[in-house]
Amino acid sequence: MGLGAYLRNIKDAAVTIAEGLAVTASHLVRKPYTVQYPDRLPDGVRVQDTLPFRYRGILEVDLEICTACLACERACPIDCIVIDAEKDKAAGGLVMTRFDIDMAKCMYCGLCSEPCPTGAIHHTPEFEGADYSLESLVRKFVKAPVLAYKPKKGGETDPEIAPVLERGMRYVEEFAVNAEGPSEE
Amino acid sequence: MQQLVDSLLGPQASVPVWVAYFGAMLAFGGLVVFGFVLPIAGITTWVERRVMGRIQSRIGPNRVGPAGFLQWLADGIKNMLKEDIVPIAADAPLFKLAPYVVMTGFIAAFVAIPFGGPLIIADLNVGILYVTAVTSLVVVGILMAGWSSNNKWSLLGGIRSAAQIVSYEIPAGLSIFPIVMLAGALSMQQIIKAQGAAPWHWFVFENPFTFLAFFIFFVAALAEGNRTPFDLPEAESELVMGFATEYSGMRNLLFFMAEWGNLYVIGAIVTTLFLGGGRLPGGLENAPAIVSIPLQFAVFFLKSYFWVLVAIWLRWTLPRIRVDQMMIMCWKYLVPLAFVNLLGTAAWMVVFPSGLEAMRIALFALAVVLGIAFLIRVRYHLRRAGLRRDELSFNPLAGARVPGLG
Amino acid sequence: MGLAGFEVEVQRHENGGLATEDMTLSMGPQHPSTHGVLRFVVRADGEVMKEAIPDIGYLHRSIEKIAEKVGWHGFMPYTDRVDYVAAMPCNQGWAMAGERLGNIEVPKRGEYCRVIATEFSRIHSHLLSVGSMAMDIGAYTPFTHAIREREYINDLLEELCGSRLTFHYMRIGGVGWDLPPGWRDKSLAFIKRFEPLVDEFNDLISYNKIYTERLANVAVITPEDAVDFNLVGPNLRGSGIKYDVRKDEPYSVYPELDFDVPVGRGEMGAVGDCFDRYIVRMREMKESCRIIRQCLAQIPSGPVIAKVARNFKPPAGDCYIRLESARGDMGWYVVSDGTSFPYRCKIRTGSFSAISIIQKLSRNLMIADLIAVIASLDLVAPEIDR
Amino acid sequence: MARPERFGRGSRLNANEIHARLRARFGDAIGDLAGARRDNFCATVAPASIADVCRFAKDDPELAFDCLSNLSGVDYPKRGVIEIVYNLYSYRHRHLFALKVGAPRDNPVVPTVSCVWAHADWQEREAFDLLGVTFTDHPDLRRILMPEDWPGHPLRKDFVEPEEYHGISTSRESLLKA
Repeated sequence: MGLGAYLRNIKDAAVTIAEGLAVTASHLVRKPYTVQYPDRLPDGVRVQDTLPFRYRGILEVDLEICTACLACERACPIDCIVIDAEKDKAAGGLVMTRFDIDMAKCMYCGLCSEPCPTGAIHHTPEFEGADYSLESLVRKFVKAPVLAYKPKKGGETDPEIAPVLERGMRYVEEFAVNAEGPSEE
Repeated sequence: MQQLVDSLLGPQASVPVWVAYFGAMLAFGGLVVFGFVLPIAGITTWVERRVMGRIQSRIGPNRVGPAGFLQWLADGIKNMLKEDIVPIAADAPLFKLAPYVVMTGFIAAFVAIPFGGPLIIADLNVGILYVTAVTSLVVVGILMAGWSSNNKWSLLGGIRSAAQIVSYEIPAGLSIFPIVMLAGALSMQQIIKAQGAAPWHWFVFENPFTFLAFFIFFVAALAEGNRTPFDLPEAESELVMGFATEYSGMRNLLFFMAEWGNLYVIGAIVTTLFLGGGRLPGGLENAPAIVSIPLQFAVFFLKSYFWVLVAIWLRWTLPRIRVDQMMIMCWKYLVPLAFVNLLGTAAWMVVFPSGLEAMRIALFALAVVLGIAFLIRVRYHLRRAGLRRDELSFNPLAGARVPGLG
Repeated sequence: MGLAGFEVEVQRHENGGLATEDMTLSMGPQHPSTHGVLRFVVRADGEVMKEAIPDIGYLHRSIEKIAEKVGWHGFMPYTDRVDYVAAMPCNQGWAMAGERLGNIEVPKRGEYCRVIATEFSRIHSHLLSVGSMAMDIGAYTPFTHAIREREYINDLLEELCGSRLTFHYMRIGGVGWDLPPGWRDKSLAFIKRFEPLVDEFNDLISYNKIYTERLANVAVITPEDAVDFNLVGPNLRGSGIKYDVRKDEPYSVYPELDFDVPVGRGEMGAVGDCFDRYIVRMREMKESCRIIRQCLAQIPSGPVIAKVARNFKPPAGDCYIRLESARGDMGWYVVSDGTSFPYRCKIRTGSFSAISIIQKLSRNLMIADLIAVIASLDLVAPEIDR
Repeated sequence: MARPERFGRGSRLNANEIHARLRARFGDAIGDLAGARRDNFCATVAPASIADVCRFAKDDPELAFDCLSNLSGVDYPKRGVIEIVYNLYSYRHRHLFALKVGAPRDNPVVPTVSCVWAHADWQEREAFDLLGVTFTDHPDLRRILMPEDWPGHPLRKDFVEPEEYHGISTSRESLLKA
């Protein structure tokens, strides 16, 4: 190694180190970027509220508008949804006796909410699902046997169901893979 | 110390003078260790984490106490309560002893380190020699820790540390010599007295060789303190945690206390040797002790702590060098240059027996120019990043921006 | 020699030096810089390695077996997990395989959406790679800077497809969702902000003398070796071979886009050293920004997905799909037997071929260099084991 | 240094030309050309001659398949064979071709090609591990992904997952049982 290379090495080291120091020094006057989840957010802000509409959080089912078509159960690649529904003449349609989702198994892929015709099964922006046992992560939506929803011609009129359905359809529109999207065979 | 005791006792003392000296030393020693060294090591951890957080666009500890200031106490308490695990295959006596040896090496240095003005535990006439000697004790402790852990990663860390500290003693020592020659003394207080209060009367600007010696000494001191870019003995990404891999709880903490405490030692030595210690301008030094001593302490402390901050800043900027490059850097770069400095200073002293005032001022001006050039570069980086006004803050404790994109 | 009872038998090498005993180090599966769960059995003489033998399989989740059980659409979320650092290209590989076998034409807008998402994914994978490389070399700050920018990309992709890491964005026939309103401007704003930060990153670490010294001339891979071991992507280009599947075997809408393929030029040492592989990634991020800009400007309107049966049954046959993932040429060998389940899916990933070269490279490197090599090859453990 | 003529754009052969060239050299050991698209043109090769064919495909200047892009095994219980698929790629000429070897399922033995391409080493280990194909003369034929003592080869279609592995249950009861 000649003297030139020797001195150049020293110069390079000094200059590049000073350059790095200048970059870090410039960060000393930049504000931190940390979001102090969960307890030091600006007033009135929950992280859940800042999440986009498409966020795939914990699954939720609106039983009022569930048609018990079982499309979600079939679409789930890991079989974490189980629905029991049977025809009941007396009640006048399908009666669901069970709608369980194993959130411990769910991988939040969204394949179940895509085929849902009414947006009954949907992802919420909720993500804080920690619990003390695996069993408690199974979400059971049917408390008592419930009649499946039947779409009415000319739109929904029941004031209790209409807003839920409206939300559901908005969800369907957003999540519908496409206007002419995948269809049944 | 003796001066201080003398001035307090006055001429007619009722107790034998050595008893007074001894008592004062013990009291001052205890005060220094428990009132200064341990808190400074702890607070430095907080400072380091805040500075590093800011450099990394994070906040750093901000939960315990105001702005997280008491984090170091919380960490200390946590570590004391943690289980002290000794691996079954470890050499238990050595394993347990090692952190104390490291701690001893670092605390003993404070005996001869001045705190500004007459404040010093013992103004040994071999002061600087004593400091370099006792700080080498650290390597024994680290080697003990590395060997006794019975873990190959620890052993590699210990061996690296031994090679590193022993090698870097040489450029560090050689860079101290020019100062000793200029001051004509080894005593810390005498070295400070040989310098003036004005920056261009500090030894760092005495001549071009001491200017260079200052950088060599600082680099070598960082290496001896196992700081990045020389943190090879711990080298987290390579050796897991090096010599401290198997340690837990308080023993682990002692190693780190020594590391952070050592930072202050480095700063204090640099200040003493090169930066005029706690010298005050004009008549302030002859002011009453109640005024001058706190002032001198403050000046000395600020100067020292500035270098602690620089070491922290360097650590969070630079990557780590490899073990063979560390040796190359020491033996091929620092040692020859340190020899050049030694001879150059000697020659300078022969040619200009009382120094060259023009050169002092020129070197000081050079340092100022370099500093300004650096600040311009910082501004360039800020501009290029295209930040908005609300993304900048000069408040060192600034909180985070509002979450969300944009 | 010496005192009685203390005779020391000094063994000597043929070359006259002291004989020493090799030390066997087990590096991993839990080690700070093995990027996931990898293990290397290192035979070392002090700090110098004789050999490092990779031991993989700790993250084997039998994804190829799962493919045979879950159906064509149902496997898509699993492809996210093949390489969770850059999941979009994996999505795309599976979607392309299904389309090739089922003869499905993807709408133009869908292809553009795919390219945008994939390029964002590439940037975000490269950011992690260069950041963690800096961290492995001992500089922690660049890592957090890289992660900070990566979070912004995560935010963008989250808005696009609802997830930050396991995207499940693409479907056989197109993509799941169109670009959300306002997303285009946010992406452009991000790119505008991001490009100077790449330069800042270079100033902070890439050309730092310590860093270049650590990487230059370390683990030089010759172009012949690179091809022989089937290195792909930035690792191949780092060795000086200008080959990019996007350019040389064009797929999707890449022929319509204008971008360069950076190659290693041996700036700091020999061509094919760790530094070349690193700097190729830095430059690729800027090229990806260019691609995204063009895509956002050119994207046509129209549907984003073709009509695909929910119970998709491609005709029997096989295909071998190659696409440029963040870690390079990713090969999907997929066999269909005409049923609604794939018959066989073999995924040939970049990291799998990259890790096999380590045994050859490791001779006479130092332990600290092994870390640099692992980082420079951008090994991602889940992708190796699948 | 990268030599452009070594890895640049050479003259790309089409599948017929590649097949004809292999046929001319090896005759009946090469089966008929199959496949319809660039990505699945293939020819079957007699198991015994695969190493020679690969050696030729790599060394022949016109073919110059310098890279083994992929090696996969597919189990066909109905046909009673395990098919090994070699996807070859040439960086020099930028052409792609696949060779297929059918090994009998009950005793799948195929000569190794790891002496031709270094990449084949690990790919063959994987095929050995997951499908139980033995590659003769392989330098280091060990399991690569599964544990050394794992029973069976998981990618075979008739593989049954053991209930337990070293006392650890391999499955978890579904939380959704009725």
